[in-house]
Amino acid sequence: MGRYLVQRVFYMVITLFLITSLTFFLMKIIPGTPFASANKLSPAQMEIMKAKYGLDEPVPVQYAKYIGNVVTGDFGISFQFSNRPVSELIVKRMGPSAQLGFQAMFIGTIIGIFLGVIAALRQNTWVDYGATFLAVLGKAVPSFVFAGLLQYFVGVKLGLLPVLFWKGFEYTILPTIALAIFPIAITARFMRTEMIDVLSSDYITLAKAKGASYFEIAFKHALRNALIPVITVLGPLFVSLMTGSLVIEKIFAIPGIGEQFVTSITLNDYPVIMGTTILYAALFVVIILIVDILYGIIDPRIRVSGGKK
Amino acid sequence: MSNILEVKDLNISFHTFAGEVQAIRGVNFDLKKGETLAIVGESGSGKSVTTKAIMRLLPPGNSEIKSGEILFDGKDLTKLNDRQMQKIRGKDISMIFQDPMTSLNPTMTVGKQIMEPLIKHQKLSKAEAQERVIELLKLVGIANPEARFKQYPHQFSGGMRQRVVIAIALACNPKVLIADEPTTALDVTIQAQILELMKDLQEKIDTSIIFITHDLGVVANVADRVAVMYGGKIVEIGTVDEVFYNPQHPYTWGLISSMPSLDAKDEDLYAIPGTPPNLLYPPKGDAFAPRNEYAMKIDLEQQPPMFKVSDSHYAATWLLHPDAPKVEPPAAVKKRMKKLPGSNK
Amino acid sequence: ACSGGNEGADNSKEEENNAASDVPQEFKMLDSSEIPTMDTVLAEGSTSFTYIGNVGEGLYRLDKDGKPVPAMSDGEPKVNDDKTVFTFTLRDAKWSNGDPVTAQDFVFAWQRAIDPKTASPYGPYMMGGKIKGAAEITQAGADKKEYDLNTLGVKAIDDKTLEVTLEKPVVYWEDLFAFPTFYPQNQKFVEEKGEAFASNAENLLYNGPFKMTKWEGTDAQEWVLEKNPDYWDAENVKMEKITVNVVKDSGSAVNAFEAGETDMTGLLSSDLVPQYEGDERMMSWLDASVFWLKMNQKNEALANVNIRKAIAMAFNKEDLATSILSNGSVPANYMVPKEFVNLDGKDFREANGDMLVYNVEEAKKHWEAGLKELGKTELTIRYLGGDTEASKKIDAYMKNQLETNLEGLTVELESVPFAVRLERDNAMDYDLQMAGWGPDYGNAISFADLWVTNGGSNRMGYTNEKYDELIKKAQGELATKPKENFEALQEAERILLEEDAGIAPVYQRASNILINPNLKGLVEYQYGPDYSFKWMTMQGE
Amino acid sequence: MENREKLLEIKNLKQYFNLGKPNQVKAIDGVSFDIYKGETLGLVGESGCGKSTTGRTIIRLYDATDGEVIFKGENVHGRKSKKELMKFNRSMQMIFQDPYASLNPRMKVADVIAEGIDIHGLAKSKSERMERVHELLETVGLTKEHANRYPHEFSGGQRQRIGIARALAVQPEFIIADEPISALDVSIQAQVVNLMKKLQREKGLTYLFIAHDLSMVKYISDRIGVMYFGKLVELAPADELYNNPLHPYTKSLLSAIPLPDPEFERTRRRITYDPAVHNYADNEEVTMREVKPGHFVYCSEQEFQQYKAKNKS
Amino acid sequence: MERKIPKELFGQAIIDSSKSEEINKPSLNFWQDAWLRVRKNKGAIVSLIIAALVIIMAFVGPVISGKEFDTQKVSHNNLPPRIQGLENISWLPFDGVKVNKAGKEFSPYEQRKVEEYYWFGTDALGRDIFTRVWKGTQISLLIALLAALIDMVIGVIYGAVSGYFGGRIDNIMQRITEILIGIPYLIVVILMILLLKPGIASIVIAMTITGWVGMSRVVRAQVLKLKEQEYVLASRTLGNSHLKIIGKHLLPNLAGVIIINTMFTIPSAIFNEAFLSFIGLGLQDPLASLGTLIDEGFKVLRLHPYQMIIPAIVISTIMITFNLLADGLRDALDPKMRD
Ligand SMILES: Nc1ncnc2c1ncn2[C@@H]1O[C@H](COP(=O)(O)OP(=O)(O)OP(=O)(O)O)[C@@H](O)[C@H]1O
Ligand SMILES: Nc1ncnc2c1ncn2[C@@H]1O[C@H](COP(=O)(O)OP(=O)(O)OP(=O)(O)O)[C@@H](O)[C@H]1O
Ligand SMILES: [Mg+2]
Ligand SMILES: [Mg+2]
Repeated sequence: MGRYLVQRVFYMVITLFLITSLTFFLMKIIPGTPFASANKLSPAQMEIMKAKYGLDEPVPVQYAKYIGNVVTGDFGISFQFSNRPVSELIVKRMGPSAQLGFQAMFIGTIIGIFLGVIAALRQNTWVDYGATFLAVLGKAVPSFVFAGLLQYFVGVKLGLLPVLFWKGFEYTILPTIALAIFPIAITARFMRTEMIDVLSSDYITLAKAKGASYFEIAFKHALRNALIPVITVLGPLFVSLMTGSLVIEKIFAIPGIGEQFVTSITLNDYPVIMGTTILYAALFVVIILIVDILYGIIDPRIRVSGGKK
Repeated sequence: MSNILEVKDLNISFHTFAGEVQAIRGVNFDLKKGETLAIVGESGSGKSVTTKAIMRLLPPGNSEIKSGEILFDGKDLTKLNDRQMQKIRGKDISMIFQDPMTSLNPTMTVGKQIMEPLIKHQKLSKAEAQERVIELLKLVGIANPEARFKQYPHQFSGGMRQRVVIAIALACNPKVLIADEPTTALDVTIQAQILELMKDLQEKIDTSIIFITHDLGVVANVADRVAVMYGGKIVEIGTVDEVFYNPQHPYTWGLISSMPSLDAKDEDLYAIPGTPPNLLYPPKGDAFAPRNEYAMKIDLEQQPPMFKVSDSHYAATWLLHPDAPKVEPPAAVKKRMKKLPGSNK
Repeated sequence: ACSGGNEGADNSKEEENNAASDVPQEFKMLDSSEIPTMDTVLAEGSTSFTYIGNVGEGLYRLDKDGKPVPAMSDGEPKVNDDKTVFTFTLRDAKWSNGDPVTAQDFVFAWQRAIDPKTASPYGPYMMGGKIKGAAEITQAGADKKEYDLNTLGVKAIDDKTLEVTLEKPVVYWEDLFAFPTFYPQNQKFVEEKGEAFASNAENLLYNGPFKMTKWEGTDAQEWVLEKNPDYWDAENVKMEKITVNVVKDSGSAVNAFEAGETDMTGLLSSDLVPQYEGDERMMSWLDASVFWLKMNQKNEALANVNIRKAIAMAFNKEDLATSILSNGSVPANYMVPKEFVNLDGKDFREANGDMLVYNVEEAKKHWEAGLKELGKTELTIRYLGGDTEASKKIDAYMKNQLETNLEGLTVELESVPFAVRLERDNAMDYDLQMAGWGPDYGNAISFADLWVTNGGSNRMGYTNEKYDELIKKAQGELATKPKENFEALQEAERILLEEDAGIAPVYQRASNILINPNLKGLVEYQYGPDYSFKWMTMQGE
Repeated sequence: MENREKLLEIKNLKQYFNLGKPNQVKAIDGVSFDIYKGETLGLVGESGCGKSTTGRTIIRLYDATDGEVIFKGENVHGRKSKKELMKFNRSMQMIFQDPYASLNPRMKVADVIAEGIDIHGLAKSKSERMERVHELLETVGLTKEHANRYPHEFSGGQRQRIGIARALAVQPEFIIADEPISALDVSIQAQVVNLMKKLQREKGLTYLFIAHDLSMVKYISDRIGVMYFGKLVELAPADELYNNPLHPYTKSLLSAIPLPDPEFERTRRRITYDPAVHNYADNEEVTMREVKPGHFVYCSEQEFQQYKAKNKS
Repeated sequence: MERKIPKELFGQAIIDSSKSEEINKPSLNFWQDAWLRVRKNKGAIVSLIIAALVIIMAFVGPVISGKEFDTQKVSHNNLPPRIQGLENISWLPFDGVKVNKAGKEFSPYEQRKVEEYYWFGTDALGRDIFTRVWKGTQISLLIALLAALIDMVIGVIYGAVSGYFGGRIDNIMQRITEILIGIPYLIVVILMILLLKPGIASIVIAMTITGWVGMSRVVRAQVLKLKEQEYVLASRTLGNSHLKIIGKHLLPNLAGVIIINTMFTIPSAIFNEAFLSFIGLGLQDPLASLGTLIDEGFKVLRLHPYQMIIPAIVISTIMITFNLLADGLRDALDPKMRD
């Protein structure tokens, strides 16, 4: 296990490095200027601005410097927020996004699993169609529409919950629901397929032959086995939820990283884009690793060998 | 000896997109206390469906028990509701499946899987159940049961898994044990061990066994009585000696003579020609007729009834009709008939 | 210069002193973005300017009517005959840490703003060509040569006397000195804080009507302004506390307002305006921002004046403003906005009137003439989309209008994000471009200046000697003669539009916000800060 | 016997999977045997002992880790030109275990059978191709009408015969049959076995017949090899092996086969095999040794003497 | 009763041995078989019908309205839906009546003296929404289809090569996809849209640049399984080339998963395009997709709800039907799910 971990971490670092490099060069070919006042700047002034952010040097030099800085934990300074270190910015923005993502993931997977299981148990009945319909609807309605409606009806019309901002738990409820729709839909769909698959396996028949009730069969025997493949989907989904949703954050005025990221892209705020990408990629590889470890916890068959199937 | 299980005129159909598959077409047999009844027959002849019907484990969506009764201890199992059936499964009737590699839940410890029916049916406490599981593991010959208790199925070899499955099946001392090809997936040496084990256990807890297999060797080894199925029906039933040494049905003949004997070498094996019947369009007469070299016109017209050969031996072939011409069974069968041990048995 | 707005806004100014004493003088408002910086020297956007303007103060300050009036300067400065050297005497004012505001603070801040090391975007932009020595320092910085900040035309004669030397006379010098880039900074404090300066509310000093009591830094989503008791004019400041939150989605801001979670929204997107039409809670005013089509004369077809005129007259601006924008914006038949500058009460617009008015007949005539001159029957022109939030709709409309009214014209729409548009503009990589301009000071020159040959913002290949001459004169010899200056610029506008159709004006933008009707005294500006909260009050029910 | 022509020689063949990784498997660990022209060599052993791997390595589906496979005097493994490869592919063919997995469900039977004909360009025209296909179908006891059907419409036995027809299409000399009957019904197994025997008689084919059903192996094979954990432990003519098994593993294997004879079954005694009985010392050389002409056993020198002594008595 | 059987019936029957191998089932190829299975699934069939209707409308709709999708008539802007015949049924939302802020109903049609009927109303520029919705559907479907196709081609080839050759090649190819999905999707999409000229093509390319990874994984997993199948081994022993094996044996057997995956790609591509519209990188006006229509409509939801609700219903319908259809197909095509 130890050796396996070391090897995995090594791969992770390589992957991260490659992603960082690739993004760096992609960044360089993105058209557009990072300077908001660009059309007011004289050529001389433009030179000075570029020099300040190190954009006047040849790209390979910039790259070498950037990588060097990243290794020492320095992600540079944001263009849009003057003199603000990117690392600070990301750390601060990550908090709300992560909390929201976590909450959405939590209720999303629970409801999704529940819906998927019911649909599978009652395959091809109206219960199944209903659950499927709900799940697909969750995927079909664009999240900005759903979030907007939720905000208007629950927040403004009914006045049940705060309309926006991020100032305490009750403020997180509406955005969590809005964000959870997607994981609900995804989990429910996958869960249904896997459950149907598992329910037709021999050990389920054996469990029935032992006299297990429907409930025991579904939750004691089938669920865990059906979860194994579902986890692979949930990992990346979790990353994308954790790294924030532009739409939800914008509509509910949540100071999260997703909204920040999109703004940075449209403003060509290279350091923030790079920093966020690295964070995203790092989270991604870490989550993948965690998923693999979880895999082992849920599925004893790969616990010993420690490798993927 | 009293009957513990009686299957009467069972008819089962599957509704598939292509039409109705009449998988079981009037099956009758009984199972006596403490005996082993082997069911042999071609793939698709309805062996598994019959036993699944007894367990009421047929797929709920597309299967239908058209008629018939399955009497267990006087109760008709076809009439019970799910709850009542759950109480019988695993406790009074239990089952072992063909593939030990897939019939255990890969994410549950072996101990837990054996404990389940104990806690459920015998209302044992956890500690008691645990003790009993360890006993059971010992009983089926698994060394070091305390350690094995906490292990997962993948840490067991195929033979050991099948032992675990047997332990599960026997946990509540069932009155009937149904084994659907329990050794087909195993190596001969392990198969031999499992068969020995089953015979041992049967003696200890005095259960009745329905044993399904293709392998006539295994039948010869375990069975007290044998039922031969073909095309959704039982075509011959009798004691193991009767069926092996005095077979009456041409299908049984074919089956027996297609096995090479250890001394036969250069002559061709007897091969039953053709393919099994398609139960979507069941034949009018004897399902075996198209493959039967002794077929008579009536075989194509009318299904043969069960003719009695002896008190314990019946066969469904028109050849046993008094009007039928006498035919010579294949050489391999004739050779066997000579071996029939004292018919006083 | 605030005018135009609705009655609610106007009334508020009269009632400002009637603040009921029992109503808490505080309110909540929304803004649509974070404050990118509170460092006066680095600020470049209106959000920064707005909050800097409310917590700081320069030599001058815009008053309730948007006019610059002396502020840190104790009365009018002494001016030399050339109108190039200004000597200010500072009033007794204090920083929020108790230090006095000195002339040295101005010198320090201005030098910092021009210092290439600071790389301020607005410093050189506001100073270059105006404050003596500014352009040279920038050039030296760009060339990586030595430079001396002391060559900048600003000197502290003593603690209270500041001497500013201009490159040449500037008509709008008061606006300049009211602009946040020219605010003072406390040298000791800035140097002591080093990197941390202006990084949050604690690392800032205030000399304006308010001070920031909560602001965690540039990406903070919430900040609080509180009355600055040390402000020299504190007695005229009634509002005790203003809480600002960031909401980027206009619809969400409206929802928050409807739910009573805020007293004032940020600017409404134009889609939301019609539903509040006639609602007393909506406050509207006309901005000094004009939008036009830039026609890149590097394109052979657009170099043809007939083609340009045809395009400029071929779209219905009235429909665009009323039916499509429908947010109070008005059609623009001019370059210099209306209700922006006037001379002795006469609006700039009155003399020049409307030019390049929508006229399909005329447009078609010019179009045919133009095509003939080009020897073509068809034209395909790229159209770089606008960056306003309603731009998609506007662009679609413009495309349709041009293509319908000008036979043989195909318009290829290209809408790109803001950052790309800026770059494409810089590189002159477009044919038509929907663009706009908001002024940085209250003089027509801030618009007229845009189109001089090779001017920094021209970037469409427009060149006309007469025009250049007029602008040069307006900035030079006529700078001290308001009337002539005014007329020269009017003539320049006429040349640009009527003669050359250098740009095709489209509309002048209106702004709308939702505001609690009890909240009075909000002053909005056409340049520099968006608003001043200095005179605001909360009335009782 | 000695002067029979050797068709295939396998010398110290080794096949390790996942070489150098923690999950390395020595699927074949130094196996040597010969196959003579026209004979059937049976290969038995418990599941996972390396029977299939041996077959697949011989036919180049796997690259051997070590050792040689010499077919008609030429090494099978190692670099080969395209032409040599084609020639090799024609002369050696394989029949597979699973009648369901061995036919592409998306191809018509005609195309399945004609695959080899197409690859090797054995038919000059479309009609000749179809003719060959029909011929082959008849050879395996099916009819022309079956050519246009899809595999899933056939029963297991029929499919297996289609698989045989596919192998025959390129007119091979040597066929490796990897458990060709173990997935079939008892009544149908005979069809396939009879067919294989018939083909051997008519075409002089040589078979490597892999199975775990010992009675069928005995019936069809001239000689039988017994494998245990990647090693060949005993090799002898079929009757000799049954009547006079020497290696304890062979004995145990034979004693475990249930026979379709209740009387016999009641008296059968099973012998268990414990690898520890050999108790080989570290330096002992354990190899195949010829105890009797044609009867080889994997043993140490000491055991060899014992076996020999036993044989004499 | 046994007695009653006439003796001659006990004569030898003539069994035609040639018939013993006869197959009496009608010959069904894979697709016919699959179709029979799909037909059983009510949800899938209903979905199929609705999806077909939507697709037909996408092409017929813009024609039957008698209006152009890009003709602006500003004087007719923001009119509510009005349909001949249905206009007098007040509970249907097709009466051309709006409710003003005071809660009173009024008819903009009468106010502005508009004779025409706009079935789904008009937008801010006075364009006919009925025409635009179907035109938008057409474009959304086109984008989705193209995206799915490119996805399919790249994903299938990549996955098949990676899975088939395995070993080091597989390892490298898998690392590459890991890196690809490690880069935020948004960056890649935006970059592509910025680099290429805005338009359908660049949206499609942007969406497929990493979109194929999912397909390649599914295909790879399947190929890993299939390549061990004995029919593939058989083909190898016959001397077939790798390319032929992939083309003749693997791909046809992957058809099921490929189709299913594509069916799932189509709705998510439509959805992604809508997201791009939301961040302002979608299509260029006057072209519309369902995404841009919803995005525009959402902004005026409270004032002119029909401008969003109608395209939202269409997009939801497409998503739901395609998903259910894909489910049905999976149940029918996936060999695992076979009875
Ligand atoms: N779920 C089902 N749906 C439709 N038909 C079925 C189903 N289960 C079984 N059948 C049909 O019922 C018949 C009998 O099947 P059964 O499984 O009992 O055969 P078997 O004798 O157990 O064969 P095997 O030896 O292969 O296990 C077959 O024709 C089969 O096709
Ligand atoms: N491609 C492979 N990669 C890794 N290990 C393999 C591979 N193929 C076979 N093995 C391993 O090699 C050993 C021998 O396998 P092989 O299939 O040859 O056995 P077998 O004797 O044919 O068994 P069976 O009777 O079950 O077919 C087994 O332990 C198996 O797990
Ligand atoms: Mg069965
Ligand atoms: Mg094998």
